[in-house]
Amino acid sequence: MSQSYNRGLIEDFGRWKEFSAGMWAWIFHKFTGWMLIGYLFTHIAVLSTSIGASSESTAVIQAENDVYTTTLQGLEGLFLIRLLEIGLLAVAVFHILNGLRLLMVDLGIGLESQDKSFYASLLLTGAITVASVPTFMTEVGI
Amino acid sequence: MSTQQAEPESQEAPEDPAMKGAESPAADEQNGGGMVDEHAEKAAELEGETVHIKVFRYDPEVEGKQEPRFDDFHVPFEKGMTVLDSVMYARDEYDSSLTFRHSCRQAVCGSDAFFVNGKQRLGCKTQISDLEQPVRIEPLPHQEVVKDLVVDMDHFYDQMHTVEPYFQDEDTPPVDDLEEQRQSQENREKIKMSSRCIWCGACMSSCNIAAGDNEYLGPAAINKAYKFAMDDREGEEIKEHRLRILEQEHGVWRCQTQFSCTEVCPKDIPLTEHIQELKREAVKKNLKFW
Amino acid sequence: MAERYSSFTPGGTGWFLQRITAAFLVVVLAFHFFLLHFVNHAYEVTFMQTQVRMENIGYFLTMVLFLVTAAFHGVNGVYNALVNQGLEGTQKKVVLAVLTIAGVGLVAQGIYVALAMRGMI
Amino acid sequence: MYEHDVIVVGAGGAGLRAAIAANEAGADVAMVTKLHPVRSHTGAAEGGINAALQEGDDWELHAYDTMKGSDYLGDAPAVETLAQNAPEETINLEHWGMPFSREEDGTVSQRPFGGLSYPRTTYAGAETGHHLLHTMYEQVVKRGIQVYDEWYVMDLATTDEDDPNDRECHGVVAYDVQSGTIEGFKANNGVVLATGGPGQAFDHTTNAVSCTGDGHAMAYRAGAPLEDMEFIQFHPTSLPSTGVLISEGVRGEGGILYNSEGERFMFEYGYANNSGELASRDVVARAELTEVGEGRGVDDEYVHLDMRHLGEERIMDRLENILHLAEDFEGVDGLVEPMPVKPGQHYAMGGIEVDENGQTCVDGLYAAGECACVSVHGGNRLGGNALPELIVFGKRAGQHAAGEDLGEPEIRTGYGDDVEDETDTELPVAPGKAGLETSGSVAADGGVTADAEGVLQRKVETARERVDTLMDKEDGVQHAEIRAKLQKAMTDYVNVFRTEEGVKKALEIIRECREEYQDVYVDDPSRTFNTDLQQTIETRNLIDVAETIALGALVRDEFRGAHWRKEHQERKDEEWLKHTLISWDDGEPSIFYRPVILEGENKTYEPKERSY
Ligand SMILES: Cc1cc2nc3c(=O)[nH]c(=O)nc-3n(C[C@H](O)[C@H](O)[C@H](O)COP(=O)(O)OP(=O)(O)OC[C@H]3O[C@@H](n4cnc5c(N)ncnc54)[C@H](O)[C@@H]3O)c2cc1C
Ligand code: HEM
Ligand code: SF4
Ligand code: F3S
Ligand code: FES
Repeated sequence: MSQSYNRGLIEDFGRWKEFSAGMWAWIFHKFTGWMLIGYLFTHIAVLSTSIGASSESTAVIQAENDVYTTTLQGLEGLFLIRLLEIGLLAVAVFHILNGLRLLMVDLGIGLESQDKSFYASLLLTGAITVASVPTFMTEVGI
Repeated sequence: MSTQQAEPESQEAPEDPAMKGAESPAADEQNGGGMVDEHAEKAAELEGETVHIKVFRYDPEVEGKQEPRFDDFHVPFEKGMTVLDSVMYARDEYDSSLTFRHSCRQAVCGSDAFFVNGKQRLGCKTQISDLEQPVRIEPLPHQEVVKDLVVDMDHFYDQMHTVEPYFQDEDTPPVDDLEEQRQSQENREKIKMSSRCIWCGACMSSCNIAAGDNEYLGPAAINKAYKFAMDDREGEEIKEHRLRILEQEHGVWRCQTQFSCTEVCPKDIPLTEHIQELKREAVKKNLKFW
Repeated sequence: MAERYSSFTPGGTGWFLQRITAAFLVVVLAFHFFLLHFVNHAYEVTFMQTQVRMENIGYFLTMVLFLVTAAFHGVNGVYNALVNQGLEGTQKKVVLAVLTIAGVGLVAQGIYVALAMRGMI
Repeated sequence: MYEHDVIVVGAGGAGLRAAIAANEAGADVAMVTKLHPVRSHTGAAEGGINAALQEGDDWELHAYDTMKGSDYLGDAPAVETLAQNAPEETINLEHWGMPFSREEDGTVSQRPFGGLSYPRTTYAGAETGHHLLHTMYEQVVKRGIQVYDEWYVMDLATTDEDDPNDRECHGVVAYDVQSGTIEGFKANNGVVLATGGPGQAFDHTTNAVSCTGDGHAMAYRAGAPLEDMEFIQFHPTSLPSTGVLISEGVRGEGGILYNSEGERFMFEYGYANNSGELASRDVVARAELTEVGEGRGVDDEYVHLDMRHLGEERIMDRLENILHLAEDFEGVDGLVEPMPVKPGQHYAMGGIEVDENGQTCVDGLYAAGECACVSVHGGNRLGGNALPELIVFGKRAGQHAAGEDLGEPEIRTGYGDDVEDETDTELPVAPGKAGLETSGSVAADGGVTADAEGVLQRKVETARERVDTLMDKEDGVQHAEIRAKLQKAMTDYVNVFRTEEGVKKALEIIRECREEYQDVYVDDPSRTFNTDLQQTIETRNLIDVAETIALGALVRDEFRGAHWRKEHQERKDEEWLKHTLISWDDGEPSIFYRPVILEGENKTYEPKERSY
């Protein structure tokens, strides 16, 4: 066959400016999904401290001095962790909302407004995240 | 498929480097008055409205075009002018080596899907006045460029052929039978949109998944299969056979509902909807066996 | 034509389970978030409270199921995504194995943790 | 070199049907086409396929309507074959899965069409041609028929005996557009030309850019005469900038034509006091051009077709696609402004002379579809009669080329004892070849007629030389210039209105184009996808074809069907119940006539006044 020209990378992310709603939704969903599974692993790791805690004495536990409680509260005391938590919430909310959107799409419901529902997911995610800031930020020092 | 850069040695290189297509576009300014050049541009603007188009150029054999570049043309505007009209004008008046496929000029042959201002569009169906200038015209992304705006369509055709794109019915009546098969109006309505595909390849080019997975059937081929699978004139068994083709690894499941195919389809075919419906059909069929 | 596909995967099982688990997760995840961030604040969580919650067999089972589905959904999601990106042959098998092990490990560890919380270990 | 039993050139409706038929007859078929099959212009047909399917209708009525529509210039054996076979062929398409529109009871729908005594136009939405084309291409894929797409056929490999009736066609010479390689395609049994219409001879046409009459020109130069070329159908409502067709449906629903003064000219100036806008295509087209000619055209070019008064609801319901067409191709919103329209070349009734089996006078050379003239349309084609022609005669040509016995044809072809020579028309310039044209004649090379392979080989070499010459030439004239000049001349002088003076003027300009073509060169130096080269070759074909149209228009001094002559305002049956034939004669076109066959199977069609 005759020669032809392959335009390589500009084909893909080089064209991000031209992506449409559905593509962004796909990218975000992927990103958030990976974040969530990553978090799940860390989450279980952190919770694993309860294995140690369960062998500690009742008194220690009641005094809230067990390794589980101290680890959790220690982490919660960190501003960075609180920030990350907000991020996690945003990620989770978006993944849930867009996940619902995808479930609708799978069922063939409201396909005409798939772009609108993507924007709605984004906005709602933003709103919920902002609204949750006070809750997440109570009792933490900077 | 060759992906390597063009090698000039294959065919005799042009002897005269001064031919229009290979040279810097400004050279043509005197005889066409259209190419990019500040003076020419201003003059043209005075004369009347012109449209500024930037066209992707590449030719494996021509010096100066082996590395892709964009050429600027200023085309006199006329009411009703389409993107295809503008490149035809540029070709006929300024540079006869400007190459692109086109034929019907009425959105039925599917030859002239280009990447215009960042979107896959049919040249003949896009009014140039609707676009922001300069209008950037490129070959379809995710397909290899043969020359200028011409891309290699073989892969697209292969995918179309993979879904057994022909009517199959074991009990098709004999040829001399003068009786047609019956089909309800509803059923004909159901497959109506899917039957409008003109094989332009815009959808396939717009799909990121198809770009990443060369074996993915792609929206057009899946839609083609939809047309048959949903046609009641084909028997249940054949429908199952079709679903088996579609539910292969590189079939419907590959679709990540990005919707760009649906957005660019010049025939307004609800491609994503069709793909999703087939996914559900396939799941239903598989659930039956559980 | 159809023969060009070498590996026949029973179509759509992965896809379908991803949706089913997602539908389940919406409910449980919302519940989980609500309970541990809004009703009880995360910074106030103590082992004792956790123990108390876990003592409730319904809650315990829900959490285990939550873990299993989430792990499956997450791992399966990652696998599907990689396959969609054109993962093939041995690579694909290796990834599947690694992900399965990770997933099973996660669930096993999780259940172990849950049992510990319930004071059963 | 490639070798097959049957080579089909062109993959529109006619070509696809021929290939399927030849394949079913057991031949090894290949299609060679300059466009991928689904890009063929058959896809543009909207209206439908005429076939007498319903109870109460029958093929004889269809034949009668067709004969009347042809203004008694159709050959009865062909017309009757069309009418008899159309039902079976149409149903056959349905069996292949073509998505026809349906009635309540699930049977295929049919609608009324101009000139038909019964609603027998079988349709699939407003895109019948698209479905027909795709359905047949699907069958080609199913049968695994070899398709060489984007191969441009340049020439036929025909032997060169003096008498075309003795010649034989052994294949074609084609070049691969993508790579530029030129190759021979040997046909052991036959070559079927199905290259479509020559609409690009005019500058305003509903035809595709690819409709350049290549088949006409190749067959013509190989010795097969072109028949009735003067009969060109013009459609009164096409969009001015692109030629996109605005269906007759708009006027059918009540759309009105206005001139620049806002007058409803069809009535105002008495072009058609009874039917107004709904008068027949040729009448309306002439009225529009008269308006423009007398200074009442909009922008001196077109008239307005207004449907706004029908109301949005009715328009959306019945004419929605028209809104899209006007918007997409002309940038006009039919709901708020009138649509500009003007007559556009639409269809060529004439073509390569063939018999009912699709065969030309050259042995092994067949033609089918719009490029052929079996003569079913005569002086005027009825809407919906072209598509059945494709499938009925496409199939026959394919079968015959594959060696099936279809019986002796009743229609005769080529120069013979039943023709009458043209003797009295004076030509302004000598038509035919200009300058040092390679006639491709063996005698000229001093050789002898060789075997099939030899003939093919020689033709391949001639083609390669020709391309090299065009490519090597450094400067001169470009095809676009010549083509534009030719198209303009045809539209100015051989359009809807034809005067003796005008047509002669056209012949002179065509002559000039020929001379200029001697100096043509291809600017694009690349062998890869060189459309410049392809169009340069096409332009040559257009010149030959345009010339036959003008010659036919000049000699036929009567008004019949679509052919209108200012000086001759009536149909002259005593003199003109005959076909115009023009043959190339090695570069010196000669004109002769063959009588029309009006005797059908059971009856003779008596010419009557054509009124509806
Ligand atoms: C807008 C429009 C609407 C119409 N509506 C109707 C209708 O409703 N009903 C009806 O009956 N008729 C209709 N017609 C007429 C009818 O559609 C055409 O006459 C018919 O489709 C022609 O088909 P074809 O197979 O002869 O040629 P085409 O479909 O034009 O195919 C020509 C083929 O030849 C190939 N080819 C040409 N030159 C070469 C070459 N040099 N080398 C290799 N290949 C070559 C091309 O690639 C193409 O595949 C309409 C026509 C138009 C333009
Ligand atoms: C709460 C409700 C949730 C919903 C509705 C949901 C929905 C979905 C859906 C529909 C998909 C499939 C996307 C596709 O195939 O196109 C998906 C993918 C995914 N989900 Fe979830 N999900 C949820 C929770 C989670 C959780 C808790 C995790 C983490 C453990 C997670 C991790 C993932 C991952 C990793 C993917 C794959 C992403 C990719 O395509 O790369 N999801 N989700
Ligand atoms: S589905 Fe639409 S975009 Fe895709 S090839 Fe067909 S017509 Fe073109
Ligand atoms: S763009 Fe691609 S991902 Fe699916 S919805 Fe269309 S095929
Ligand atoms: S030229 Fe045919 S689709 Fe645009």
